[in-house]
Amino acid sequence: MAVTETETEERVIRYNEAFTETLQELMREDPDIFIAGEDVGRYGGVFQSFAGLNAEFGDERVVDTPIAEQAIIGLGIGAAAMGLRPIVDLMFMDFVMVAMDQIANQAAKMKYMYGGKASLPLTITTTAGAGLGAAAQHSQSLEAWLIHVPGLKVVYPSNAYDLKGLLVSCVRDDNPTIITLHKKMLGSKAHVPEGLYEIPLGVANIVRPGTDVTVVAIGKMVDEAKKAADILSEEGIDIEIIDPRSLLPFDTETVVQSAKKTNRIVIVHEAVRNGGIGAEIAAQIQEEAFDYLDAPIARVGAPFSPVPFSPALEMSYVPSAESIIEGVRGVLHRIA
Amino acid sequence: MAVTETETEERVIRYNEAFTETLQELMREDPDIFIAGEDVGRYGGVFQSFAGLNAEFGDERVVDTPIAEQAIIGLGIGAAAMGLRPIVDLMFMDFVMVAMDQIANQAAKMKYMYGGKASLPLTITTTAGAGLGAAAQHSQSLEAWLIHVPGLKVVYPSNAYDLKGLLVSCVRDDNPTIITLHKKMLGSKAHVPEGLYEIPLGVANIVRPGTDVTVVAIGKMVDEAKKAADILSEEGIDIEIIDPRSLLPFDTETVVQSAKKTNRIVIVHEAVRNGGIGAEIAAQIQEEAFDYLDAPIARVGAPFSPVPFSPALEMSYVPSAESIIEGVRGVLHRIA
Amino acid sequence: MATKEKSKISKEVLLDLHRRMVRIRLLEEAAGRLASEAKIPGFIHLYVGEEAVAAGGCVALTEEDQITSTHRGHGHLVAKGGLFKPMMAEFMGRATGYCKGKGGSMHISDLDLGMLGANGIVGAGVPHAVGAAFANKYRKNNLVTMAFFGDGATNIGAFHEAANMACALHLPVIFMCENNEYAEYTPRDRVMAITDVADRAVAYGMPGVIVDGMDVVAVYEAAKAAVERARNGEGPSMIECKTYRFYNHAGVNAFGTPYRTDEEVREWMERDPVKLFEAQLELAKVLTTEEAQAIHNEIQGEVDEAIEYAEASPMPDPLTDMLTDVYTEAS
Amino acid sequence: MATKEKSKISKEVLLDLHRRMVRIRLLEEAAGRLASEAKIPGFIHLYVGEEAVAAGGCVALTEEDQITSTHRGHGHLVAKGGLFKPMMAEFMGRATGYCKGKGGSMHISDLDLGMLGANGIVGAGVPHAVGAAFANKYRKNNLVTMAFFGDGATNIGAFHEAANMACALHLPVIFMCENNEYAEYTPRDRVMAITDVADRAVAYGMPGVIVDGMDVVAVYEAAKAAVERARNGEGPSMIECKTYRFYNHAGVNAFGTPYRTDEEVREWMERDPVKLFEAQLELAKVLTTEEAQAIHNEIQGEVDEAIEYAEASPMPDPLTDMLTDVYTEAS
Ligand SMILES: Cc1ncc(C[n+]2csc(CCOP(=O)(O)OP(=O)(O)O)c2C)c(N)n1
Ligand SMILES: Cc1ncc(C[n+]2csc(CCOP(=O)(O)OP(=O)(O)O)c2C)c(N)n1
Ligand SMILES: [Mg+2]
Ligand SMILES: [Mg+2]
Repeated sequence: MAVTETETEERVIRYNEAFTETLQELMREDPDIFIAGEDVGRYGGVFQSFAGLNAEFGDERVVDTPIAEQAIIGLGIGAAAMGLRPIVDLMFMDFVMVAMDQIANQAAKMKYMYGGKASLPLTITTTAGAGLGAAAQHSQSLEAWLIHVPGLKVVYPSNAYDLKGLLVSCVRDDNPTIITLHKKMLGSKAHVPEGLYEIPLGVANIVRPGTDVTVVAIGKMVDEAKKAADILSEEGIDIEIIDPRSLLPFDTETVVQSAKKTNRIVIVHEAVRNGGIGAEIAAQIQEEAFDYLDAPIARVGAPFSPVPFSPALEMSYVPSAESIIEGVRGVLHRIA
Repeated sequence: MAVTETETEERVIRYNEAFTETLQELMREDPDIFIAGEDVGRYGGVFQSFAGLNAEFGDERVVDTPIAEQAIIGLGIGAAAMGLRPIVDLMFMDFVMVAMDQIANQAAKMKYMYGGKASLPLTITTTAGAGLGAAAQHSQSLEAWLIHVPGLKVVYPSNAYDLKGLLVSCVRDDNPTIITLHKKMLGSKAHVPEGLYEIPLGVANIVRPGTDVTVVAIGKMVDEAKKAADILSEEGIDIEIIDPRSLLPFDTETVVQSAKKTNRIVIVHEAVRNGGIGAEIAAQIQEEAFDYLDAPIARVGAPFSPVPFSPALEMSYVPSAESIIEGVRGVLHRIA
Repeated sequence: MATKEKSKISKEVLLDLHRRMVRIRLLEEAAGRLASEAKIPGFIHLYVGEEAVAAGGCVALTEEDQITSTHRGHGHLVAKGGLFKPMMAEFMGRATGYCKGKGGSMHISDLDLGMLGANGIVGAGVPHAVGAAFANKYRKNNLVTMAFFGDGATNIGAFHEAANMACALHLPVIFMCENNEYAEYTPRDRVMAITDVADRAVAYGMPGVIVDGMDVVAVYEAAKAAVERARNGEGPSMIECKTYRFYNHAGVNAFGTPYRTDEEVREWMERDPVKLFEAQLELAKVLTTEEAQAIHNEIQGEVDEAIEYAEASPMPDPLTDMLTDVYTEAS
Repeated sequence: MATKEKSKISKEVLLDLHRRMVRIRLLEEAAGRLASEAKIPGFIHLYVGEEAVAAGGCVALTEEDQITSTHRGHGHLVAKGGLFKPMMAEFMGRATGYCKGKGGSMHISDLDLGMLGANGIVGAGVPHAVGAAFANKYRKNNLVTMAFFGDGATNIGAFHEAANMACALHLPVIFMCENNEYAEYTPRDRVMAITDVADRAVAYGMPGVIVDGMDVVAVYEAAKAAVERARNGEGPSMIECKTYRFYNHAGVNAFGTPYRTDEEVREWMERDPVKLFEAQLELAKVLTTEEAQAIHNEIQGEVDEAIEYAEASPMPDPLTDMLTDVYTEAS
């Protein structure tokens, strides 16, 4: 509020802190917002992402729940239907599986099934991603499932600044939204202004403009794409990086414009490649920019196995700057 | 067994009967097979797909369960891990959502997580599809979720003959398989031989050879594609129809060969288009047959809403011969 | 059975209980008929035989209190004040229906009446009741939420999670079990090793009572006590109503089904909650046979009007209606 | 507390109980140390403090009986006969581990020992126990299955569905609850309105007993009775073991955590199940302090060997190992 421009610009905080601060600022502003989830209350969350909120807002507004993901989402649905603005937490994105019915059969469909009467200003927060040796059931990225569900909005911030703006938009949205944090990015830092600001859902970010190849990267893969771009720029290859930020709604327009400019596309996500969101993005690009493509759209994703535990396997399981570079080289020097 | 060729060829039975008969024949052959699910025992299943099995094989082998889809799949997992060959039923595919954890975090991943020791010869049977006025929670097609899960096999027969051969392969497979019946096809008839035969998983069927446009159609959409092909053939447009039959593993080879021949592709499925399996198929085709494509790959699927109840809406919600024809015309007369 | 206590209940409430039951009964009989004639598409799960539960439960609530429902939801909506016209129109998939034809029988609802939706997924509505109750407690508005669900639903995870959460958070919820002894075509004793669903209450730390679900006064009184408890901040309760659906799981066949005997059906029909209550009301001189008949006639007239209304109503239009109501647009 | 009954138990069994507990303890202490030194990657949930539950439970089983486990599964596997070398190798992500390095601590298992897998999803293993028990009954092999799970797990749907199904199908399962009063960082009383998990047994129609989970003999005897019941075709039982994890939810901090007091931790540590039992054994003249020490030394030697083995073991190779074990190939 009384923050000067200089102060604001200097402020660099962690992704995780941006999350906590945003929740705090939102809750101070809107008494209808409450948070519920496992360990989010007194303890502040397993990643301390909710630290201090229970102390400030009390047990009523920052609620510890039983291990009961169906009831956690259902709690959010019922409360949202009554006009509150719940934020409910699924500790790990892998746990959407125990709550899928409440997410996709209930929250997402209610408005439609009930003829428009049920507006659900519900935000689901969760964490995705591999790289922590957390193995097959605590490392997944499941956004592809969620974008197949009409009624949901799906958001995946790639840095602390976006996280704040997107989280604000999610919480203020009158639809069920899911915002996914990447577990390995919790400590990553960025400039984040104090005070609330919105980044609209459905607007992609051109992270790095370029002319030779478009890399559409999601979540933590944006950082890997940047690394790849730096390395490739030394070879004179100029990468354009697009971060969709919101996966549903998806900013097809921005991606297609880029495709028409660079004519070569690599899509990268952490999820298993087969059936991943890259497929939908690729299908859309070839629909809209068919004549502009000089090479098949390449998709970089995880191989077709569960996430392995051993770091020796996990390290090459998760897509990286190297695999992106490989993808870029593929679309540049294709053998027809 | 003692059936002569003539008898066999003459025998035409319903899709649903083919299902029941196959189960019966399999159970007579292999005492390790049992069936469990809601209403599948004494009553014979809500669609009578299990009719007579409980009477023949008893309560021990055709088991009525509580309404408890997580425990139903889990029952299958535990029993399969002990070497039995369970067939467990999820009455409606929409209910995968209440059992997603057991399907995708447990059954699919166990072998990998446990270093190869857990083989799970588990078959999940279910029914998908709209067109019965069953509304948003009893009409979905969710195969796109399942093909994103390493460790599963996903099968969707489009006629009674394939149903039998594919079901036999599923039950005899040592991996978790999911076979989806289409509710609106239960009464559709085809020639089905008595006795067990296998259709290998991962081998597509060229339902109708053609030269102008390839239509990749799934489940009930195969019939719609045939209707479309008949209409279009009167205009001299020659459609090749490919039924993948098994969605995971997917027979990319056959589809790509066809694409190289016809150069124009329409993919049709009943599920919501965005994030549907059509995206994966399209992405694969453009990866493998980029230079052969004369038009963007078209995808025909449901619009981005839950399945509406009113027949007035549902009728145009579900893709049909008309929407396939529209898709075909689109790839034939594209405006670049 | 409850004749004695009835003296304590005002005539107004007794007549209200009666009227709500008759409203359910006559709407349901009509809906069943129309479904048999294929004028109502899709699946239809009738509430006939169970009227005392919805009526007894909802009369114990205020208009502002909320309920959640099941696949068998018509009775709940009627009991909560649902109007026949938009209900019938919804059953028939018309644009004038409560859900604009998008939901149908299985998703019938009116949020404005505090009826938070019928639900096609067994048990899935129960967590929503917990959420609504949370909102009530959060807002200190002194309202309560009643979750209706079947015996079969108590076997599924969502019910369990919701019941435990409600107790852990000490929320104003009433868990109202309609134990009709069957889940679809499977009798309770094949899928549960206990006889009384009310035994499950102890697992969560709430009181559980059993009432005769064919006796609307018994249901009402148990509900009233539980509602009071909830309003007083004493937390959730469970009420098991022993009841029976006269017709098949779906549709209107009562007899000749393979999974229950006609004899059993007939025995339960002898305890028809509407007839039982009318006999009691007559005995107590609250309502004469003629008066009762007049009420039936009046309501039947309303039902007939609703059918006319629904049949004259337009279907939704795929071009304009398919993709609306998927999202709430920013205002 | 169980000193009196101990006379009934053979010396062999007493020593077996002791040895299994010590094996768990020493392996866990080593695993904790290695995790602190970052030699074990990922999350590690130690079983220290709860040894009596796994040991008491598994000694009541035969080698062929099965168990299912949780995220806190090391103790269960050790108790079921797990070998240190492939366990330690697995913790360290080596190709020689029980899961070839693909599962790690959270998915440690050996199906050949009837240990059907540790599980990263709370409650998800319980239905598998029901499935294994179904197979036992199906095959009439007279084997039983024991499901271990935490207090927190009893709040999730999968547990409920499995418990009800086991009772409905009358299967030979023992539900073994490790009530350590916390689920991660949240105490039981914030998420459950009941004190004793055993109260949940009545909801399913099975007996539920409470035992001192720090007293291995008490656990063993309750388990033995339940196992006998199950083998006799009398169906499932639930045993609630009141226990405590000495360390943090994950990792090795015992003290200085914000969600429980050091005093509470110390009080429980005074009831260390290994020390308690060793004192009892000495009193009963079954084992002298020196003999106990010798056992510790011997087992510690085995642990050290396992660490050496694991550290010398190769990592799995992404090129050859990543995509194997996803599917079973047709033979
Ligand atoms: C999760 C789920 N599983 C199964 C079904 C199919 N189904 C619909 S109603 C029903 C029976 C419900 O029984 P109960 O809860 O006792 O209610 P009742 O029909 O007797 O009123 C079943 C199994 C469903 N809709 N949802
Ligand atoms: C479905 C699911 N929800 C949440 C978690 C995160 N989690 C892991 S362990 C745990 C606590 C389990 O408590 P309890 O069952 O009592 O076992 P304990 O850790 O005390 O042994 C939680 C919440 C999970 N793994 N799975
Ligand atoms: Mg019932
Ligand atoms: Mg615990």
